Formats: sequence, structure tokens, C-alpha cells
Amino acid sequence: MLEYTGMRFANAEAMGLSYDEWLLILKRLDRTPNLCELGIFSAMWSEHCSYKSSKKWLKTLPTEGPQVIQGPGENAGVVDIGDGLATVFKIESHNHPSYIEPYQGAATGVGGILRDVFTMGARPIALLNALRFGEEDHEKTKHLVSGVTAGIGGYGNCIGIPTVGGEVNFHKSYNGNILVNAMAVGLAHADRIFYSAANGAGNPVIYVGAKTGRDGIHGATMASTEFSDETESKRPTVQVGDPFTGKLLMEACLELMAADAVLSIQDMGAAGLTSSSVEMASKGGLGMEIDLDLVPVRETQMSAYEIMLSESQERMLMVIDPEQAETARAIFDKWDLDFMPIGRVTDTQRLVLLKDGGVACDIPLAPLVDDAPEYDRPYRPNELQPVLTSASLICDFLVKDALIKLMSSADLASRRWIYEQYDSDVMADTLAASGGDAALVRVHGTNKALAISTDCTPRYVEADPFEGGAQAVAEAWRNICATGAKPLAITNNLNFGNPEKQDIMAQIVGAINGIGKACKVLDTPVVSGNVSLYNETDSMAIQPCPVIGMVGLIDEWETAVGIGFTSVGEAIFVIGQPADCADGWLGNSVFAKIVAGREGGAPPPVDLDAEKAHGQFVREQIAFGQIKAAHDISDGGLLVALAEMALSGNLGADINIPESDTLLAWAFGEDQARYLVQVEDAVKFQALLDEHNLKGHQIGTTKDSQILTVGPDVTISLEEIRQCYESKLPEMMA
Amino acid sequence: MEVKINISLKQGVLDPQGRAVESALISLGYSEANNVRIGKQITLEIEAEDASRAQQRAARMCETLLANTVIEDYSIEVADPS
Amino acid sequence: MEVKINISLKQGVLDPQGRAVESALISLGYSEANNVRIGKQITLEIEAEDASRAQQRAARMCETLLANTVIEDYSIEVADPS
Amino acid sequence: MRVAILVFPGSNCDRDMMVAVETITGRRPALVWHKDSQMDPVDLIILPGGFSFGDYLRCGALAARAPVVEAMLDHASRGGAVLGVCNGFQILLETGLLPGTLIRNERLKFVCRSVNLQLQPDHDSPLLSTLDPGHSLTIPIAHNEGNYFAQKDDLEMLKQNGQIAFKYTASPAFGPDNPNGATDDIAGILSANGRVLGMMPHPERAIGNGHPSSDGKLLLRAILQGVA
Ligand SMILES: Nc1ncnc2c1ncn2[C@@H]1O[C@H](COP(=O)(O)OP(=O)(O)O)[C@@H](O)[C@H]1O
Ligand SMILES: [Mg+2]
Repeated sequence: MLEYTGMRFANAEAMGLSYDEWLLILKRLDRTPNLCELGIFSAMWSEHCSYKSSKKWLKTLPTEGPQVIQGPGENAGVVDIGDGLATVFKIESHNHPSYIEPYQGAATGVGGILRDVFTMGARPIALLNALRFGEEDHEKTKHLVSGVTAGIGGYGNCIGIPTVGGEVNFHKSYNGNILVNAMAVGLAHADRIFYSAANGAGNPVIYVGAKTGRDGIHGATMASTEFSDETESKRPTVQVGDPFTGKLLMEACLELMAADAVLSIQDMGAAGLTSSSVEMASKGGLGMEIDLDLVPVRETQMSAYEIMLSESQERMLMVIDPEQAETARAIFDKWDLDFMPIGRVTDTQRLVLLKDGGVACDIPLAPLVDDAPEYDRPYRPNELQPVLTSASLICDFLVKDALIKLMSSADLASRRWIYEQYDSDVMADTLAASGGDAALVRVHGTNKALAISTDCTPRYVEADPFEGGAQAVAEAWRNICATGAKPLAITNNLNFGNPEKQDIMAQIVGAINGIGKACKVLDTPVVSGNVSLYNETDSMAIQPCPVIGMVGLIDEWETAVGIGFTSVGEAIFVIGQPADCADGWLGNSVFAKIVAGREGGAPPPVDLDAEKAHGQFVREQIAFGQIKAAHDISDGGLLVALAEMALSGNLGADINIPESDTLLAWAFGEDQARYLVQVEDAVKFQALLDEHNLKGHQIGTTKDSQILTVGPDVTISLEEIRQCYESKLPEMMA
Repeated sequence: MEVKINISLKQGVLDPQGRAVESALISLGYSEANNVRIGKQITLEIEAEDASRAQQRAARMCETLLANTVIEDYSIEVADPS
Repeated sequence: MEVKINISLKQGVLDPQGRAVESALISLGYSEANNVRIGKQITLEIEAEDASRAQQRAARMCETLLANTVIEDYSIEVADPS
Repeated sequence: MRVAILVFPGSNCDRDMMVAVETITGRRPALVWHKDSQMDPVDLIILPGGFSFGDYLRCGALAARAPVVEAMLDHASRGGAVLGVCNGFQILLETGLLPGTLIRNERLKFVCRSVNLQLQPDHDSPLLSTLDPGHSLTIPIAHNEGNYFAQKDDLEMLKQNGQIAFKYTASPAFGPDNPNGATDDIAGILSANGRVLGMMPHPERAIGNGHPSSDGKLLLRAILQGVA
């Protein structure tokens, strides 16, 4: 019956499989695979689907805690937020497609991550992103920034989920390989989470959503190979997002779930029908039989191979309760979506595909999943970079000039040009969107809110993967704590170069170890994530970028604070820094890069115990109403954080400075675990700090002026800062 | 010279807009409508010595800006001034 | 029958997209470009006995849905099947 | 007070509007699906924001031909009150109930932020009569196609008849402002009888309670009072 078209190793190799992997397929099948079968193996065993290079290390991450309802392994992680509710979230990359076609690449990235979340039974309530582009004056940067921004907005705005935050960096290592990571956060009833494991042999398998075309065939394999000019011409048909159909699909699925008709459900993401059918069947310990002639297609003469590997968007696979089939169909009719029984669950533990009256594929499921190769790739870390002294980086720049230069750099300038293109208010529960530390989104109909942030500082990770990995978690932690919310858990997106190179593999190992350590100490388990490797162009690797997406919870959203100064004549405290401090960590800082013109050097060390103590203190004092505004100190250091608070609140301040030869380091050093806060009662607050044994002191006072006064000699008008801070991106993009 | 540039999605690329318009036409009673695709038509004037030169410049414009050649095809018509 | 419908903005109606494209072209060095206007081209198949009937139906579609006759003009071409 | 909110496939501010109206009236408005051609009589029909039918072809165009719109037009022709917000405004223009059209924002980009609106002192509408003439409101916008355009005689008519409801206006916080290039800074217009209002800004996103402004609540309350 089966057509043995005699695939050879050359075919397997062209699909990205190694010789050993090819031999393993022959052994498991006890025959040669046909084209469709080989395609299925290559997709399932691709880096993108199998995590073969990273799995060994991902297993070391902490994934448990009383708050965790579902950790990694499902479409998205699920975390308890009390009152019978749960938050469901995940982050995912769409790097390569976004480089090829920025608008559609970014749009489909958003669509894909949304499906991961509503597949679990959650209504998505917020989107964030983490973007990395090449140098600001690289010929492609403008085109990519505008396309990606429009694409993210194009999908999110239309489907009606607010885009509330994110981050953007520019660096030459991303000139030929941008990063587009999208995170979605949803809300569900804790006892009504839907999973992908198929159940009940004999139950119908239903295909819903958009029709299948020849889009993005073998995208999963594409995402697992290095980029070169050659791949640019070999590219598959670009996937086009259809947020309108995405919206209908989301509403229909949520309605269907509420009707109790769904037994298991899985979106068709990377590797489309292949990974969804294989994962559903194998997780359920069952098998599946699908008649490919029944799959709704929008093009003629699609082969089994093409149908199985198409990455057309807005599609889902589900197993439904046969008694509910008519209810289910009626719901999809209402939303004008295809609803097609295409097969059934079996107990054979095999994937059987029928086409044109014959068998197009008949393979055991176990090898696809269990035998997926897992590598223990050798790694050799680069030598750690030297600690750079302040003296070696300080130049004869005036504090004021340095501040202006930093605030108008692409690294620190306002991202308004980007985030004003995102509908951040739809759903009417957004309390704080882009522009502050973490976004705050109300848990609809309650007093609670979720605080959400995405963070990573790639230059730190490149210099020291372990510290950099830990720092990404620490910064996300600070952003959440600075709103008054309690951090709950993280998702992560590991963007690295080619893991077959030992130094890159060492970055991966180091960063995962750093993330793991930080998550343990800070009690923010990893509940979901995504790995994107081979981010290289013509062998130039990107700056490693393990993005952390953290979600926290605040019980009374009215107690939350923002970064902007709120009132005049109140004390400004720095937390996490002794009063006699006159220096700062300039190595590998934005100051070093922008003002001193020197990249590299050891990044600021991370002290997780200090992070924990300071974060908890800040959160508590916000809840008690002692803190009226809070901002973590990160890129650009203390003075940049201060300027951001002043701009946001539109109030000036007087700042005391130490007597110091290293004033620039004091002002712009990037030492970790620090916050700036505005408090009403300075004496009481100092006493609280002392009582908690925390370093911290008053450094200034808010003023009813539009001026920052820094020490006795320096005054800077907010207008001047605002002007350069706000005009940078619009000018760059003009 | 008057130049018309038609930009359409490549074969095989999903056209959600065309699909939505098609089903709207059908629900409005135009059941005879089929295979609706939506593209752009750009008209412009190009100062050039002759039609072939204008055609050439228009093609350059398409490649560098007007068309997204990853997903779109274009065709150019130069109105013969004679 | 293959039908092409071109929809363009009426004279006098502001075309922000056309203007933006024009200035982008000029800044890319295509100073010979002028008067850029952006319209739509809709292609579809219409089942009909003959070309004139297809033309008629297409015109109805434009009036009821495809064009916003407040600001847009349309023109219809039916590909001669012969 | 009976309020109905029309829901089209792709509407995405229907729930937000429902919550806002319920907050003000204490009564949950009915959500009416686009395929319904019959509708129970109501005092106010609201067309919410979103991307009905994906905004494909032209924004609002496909929704304007949906069955429920017939019922809405009936209601309006009997002098019933209608409010269209953002995409709802676009739909009202496509039905011809209001004159003109909304084209792409001048800067060709989606824009989401707060704007300042000035209620036009010479408006002639019972829906707005409880607000002070010249009242200024801070309300967010979020749209890609909010650039109001009308032919000269239509514009003239709007001015003559007091059919311009709101204009974008300068504010200390946001400076001189026209966020989308709209002709004469027009942000919202009225029908000749003053009972159909279309506007780009989203009052349902400014009802206090965590929103940066509560001016939307003020406005919606005025409309609900004006209808009654
Ligand atoms: N870096 C990571 N950390 C933790 N979990 C991860 C990571 N990368 C992937 N995972 C988990 O592995 C599973 C498979 O992820 P993925 O292949 O991205 O899913 P999808 O089917 O949506 O493409 C998911 O449960 C995901 O959360
Ligand atoms: Mg998934």
C-alpha cells in the first residue's frame, strides 16, 4: 500500500538531518521512509521542535512551586493567582520570518503566541515583546523596525489584545539576524485548563480554523539552520497573518471550551499538522489516523508532505466529545470557520495518514518523540572579560553632557515612536502600559492586577553568560517589585547562535545556569519558554539574548505605583547603595558604550540575596503606602533613572552628589539591586531602611520646577532632556 | 509619462482581504463571484525621455520601494503618449 | 470571466498614502516621480453568459460594496474570453 | 434605559462598552449579533470599536452591509439615537447615515494615546445638551484610519447645521494636536437631527477606576441622559 519512493540520505541531509539521525530512522522503521515520513521526522527532530541541543540544560531549571499549576511541556505555563483564577503565559520567537518579511513575520509571531495561550482555555489579556535590531544606521534597520512594529500592532490591535510592554535594543550583531520575541498572557479558571494530550480511542479529531496552503513549508527546519544569502532565496512561501480569522478562532475556541465539548486541543504552530497530531497522540499514549483528503486546503494538488508541513496560520486541532459534535459544529458555523472531522484517535500508538485512497504515512509515534535526539554538545567558555575600573572609562565629559548624550542614544531614548503604534488600552483593563517598569493589567472584575515585564541585557550575557542570565531575571524581578507586585513565575526565550560551536554552547549553558540560580533564589519558577538557536548570519553570531518574561501579582491594584514623581517636596531615596558611595560599576555599561566608546568588560555582579531583600522591601513599603513612586536602576544608571522619573511625573528635583573623582561612575554606573523611590516621610523611611538592615539614603527632593539640579553647579531643564529623549526615534525613523 | 503599476500578491500567498470580500459579495447575493484577490494600483507620472526608460525606472521603484517582492508581484504599464 | 476592477480616489480627495510614497520615492532619488496616487485593483472571476453581463454585475458590485462612491471612482475591464 | 451594542465579527470594544454602560446605568446592555435582522426596540444603539470583518476592503465597509445594520437604520430613521465609536463611526459613515469618510492617518501609522477634545459650542444635539458648551474632555484614541474627510459642500453643511460635535484641541499636556490629519481637526460629527453621533475617541476607555481619565464616563452619562 505504502509508496516507498526510496528516500536516501541525501534527502534527509537536505532536510537538516544528520547521518546518525538518518540511520536511527531506518532502524526504527525497519525500512526507508517516504518523503512525507521523512519530512515528519525531520520536523519533529529539528532543533525547533525537539530542543535537542538545549534539553539537557533546560531540565535543570526550577519549574515547581506552590503557585505552579502547569510548568513547561504544554502550550503555555499556568500559574495560580488565587480566587480560583490562573494566569497562562508564554513567550516565543519569530526571528527568521521577521527578518525575511518584517510585517508578516512579526504579525504571525503574535498570532502564534496568542494561540498557545487560548489553546489552554485562557482569554489572552496582554501582549509584550522583546526586539533586537541592528545598528541604528545599518541600511536595513529602519525598514525592519518599521515593519516589525507595524506587524506587531497589525495583529494585536486587530485581534483586540492590548500590547502593553516590551523592550528594544540596537546592536551590530543583529544587523543580519534580528530578534522578534512575543509574549502573551492570559486569564483562565484554574480548574478549567485545557491540555493537548489526546484521549479516548475512537473519538473524532477535528480540524478548525483557516484553510491549509503552501505557507512556510518546513519553517521549523528553517528556524533551525543558520542564515545565509542562499537561504534567503530558498525561503518558503511567507506565512501571512490573518488577525481577523485569528479573532474568530479565539472566540470560537473559548466558546467551545465553555460549552464543555473539547477533550483536548492543540494549536498548529511550528511544523503545523505534524507537530500537533504527533504531540496530541503521543502525550495521550495513543495513536491517530487522519485522512488528508479531508483537510480543508486552499490550493489544489497539495501532497501529503505539503499538507503535513504547511505552517498556514490560524488553525487548530482538537479531539471532541462525540456527543457534543453538533454543538461544536454550530459554534464554528456561527463564527464562519471551517470545522472538519479529519480523523480519529486510535490506540495503535502510530500515526497513520491516508491520502487518495492509500496510506501516505504509517509510523510509530514513540521514535518521533522519545527517540528525538538529545545532544550533550561540548562547550568551552570564552575567557571572562576583565573588570574595567571607573578610571579607565571616565573621560572629561560633564555630567550634564553625558546625561543628554545617553538620553538621546538609541539605547535609552524614548520608545514612544514604537509603542504608540500599539493599542495598549483595548479591553479597558490596562492600568499601566509602556513607559514604566512593568505593565499592569487588571484581572477583569477584581481588585487584582498582573504586573508583566520582559528583560534581558545581551551585552552582559555575552561578557559573562552566567551573570548575564541571572541579571535578566533580577532585572525583571526589580521591574515587577517596583510596581508593588509580587513576582510569581517566568517564561523565557533563549536566543543564541550556533550551538555546534563550543563557545556558543557555553553561552547557552552559562545563561541557563544563571537563570536557574536566580529563579531558585527569587522563587520565580520557569513555567514555559522557547529556544531559538542558529541566530547567525554568515557565521557571525548574535549577542546572546535569553529574554525573561516575568509575571507578578498585586492584590489591590489601587496601591500600585508608577515611576513618575507624584508630588512636590518629597524625599528621593536610593535603595541598595550606601550613603558613602562615590563610585559605580561602569564596565560594560551604556555609558561605557555611548560616552566612552568602549564595549565589553565584566558586567556588574548580581547579588541575588540583595535583590530579594530589596525587592521585598520595596514591595512591602508600596503596599503600606510609604512609597509613592518607584523605579529600578538599570541601563544608564542612577541619573538616567532619575531623569526618567522626572520626565514621567513632569516634576523636577534637587539631587545631592558625593565629593568624588569618579562622579560619572556614581551617576551612570550600573550596579544591580538598586531602586529609586519617592517617599513622603524621609525620617520614617530612613528608620525603616535601618530597621531592615538595608543600605539606602536620601539623595534628593522633588521640586515644583522643570529643572533637575545635580549638585551645586549643574542644572538641566526637563524640557531639554525631553526634547532629545523624545525626538531620537522619530528622527531615526524619519 | 503616465505610468500604472499593478501590485498583486504572489500565487499561493494567502489573501485574507480577498477572502473576506468574496464572502461578503456572496452574502450580498453575488453568488457568481469567485476567486477574489485584492491588489494595489499605483498611478504616477514619470518624467522620462521615452516609454522604455519610464518603464525601467518604474521597475526600479517597484524593486526598491513600491512592491514587497517577498510576497508581491508587480506589472507596469506606460501610457503611450502618442 | 476574468474581471479587473480598478478603484481610485476621486480628484480632489486627499491621498495621504500616495503623498507619503511620493516623498519616499523622491528621497530615494527618484526625483522624476510625480503625482503618485494609490488605488486598489480587485481581480475576480464572474460567472456570466457574456462580457457585457459580467461588466454589468461588476458595476453593481462596485456600487453596493467594492467602491465608496463618495470618494472613489471605479473602472471595470472584462477580459475577453475569446 | 435600553441600550443595545451591535457585535460584528472583529468588533473588539464591545465588552468594554458594555462594562462602561453598565457602570453608569447599573443595567447590562444587550449584545446583538450582526446576523440578527430583528432587534427589540431600544433607546440607544451603540456601534463599538474594533476591526469589524478585519477592516478589509475599507474599514467599516463590510459591516455596513450586515443584516443587523438594516435594523439599526430603521431605528435611526424613526429618530432613534445611535452612537458609533471608532470602528463604529467608520461603519456609520459607510452606511451613509453620516456624511464623509475616514481615511488613513496622515502619518500612515496606527496611533494610540490620549487626546483632548473640545465639545463644539454650536452643536445642536440633545445627546450632548447636558454638557457645558465648549467643555473639554481627555479621552484616548486608537486607530489607523481616523483622518476625517468630507467633500466641501458636506463640510459646509456640517458647519452650518451645528453637526460638528468634537474637535481635537491643544492641551497643556499634549500641545497643539491633530493626531491623524483630520479636516478641521474634526473628531466627531452628528447627523442632521443630532441623534446620531460618530466619534473616533473611545469614551469607554476613560471611565475612571484605573483609567487615566473619567471624561468618557461624563460623556457617556450625558448621552444616556440625552437619550432618555
Ligand atoms: N527555554 C525554555 N524554558 C522552559 N521551557 C521551555 C523552554 N523552551 C521551550 N520550553 C517548553 O517546551 C515546550 C515546547 O515549546 P515550543 O516548541 O515552543 O511549543 P510550540 O508547540 O508552541 O511551538 C513548551 O512547553 C515550552 O514552554
Ligand atoms: Mg504550541
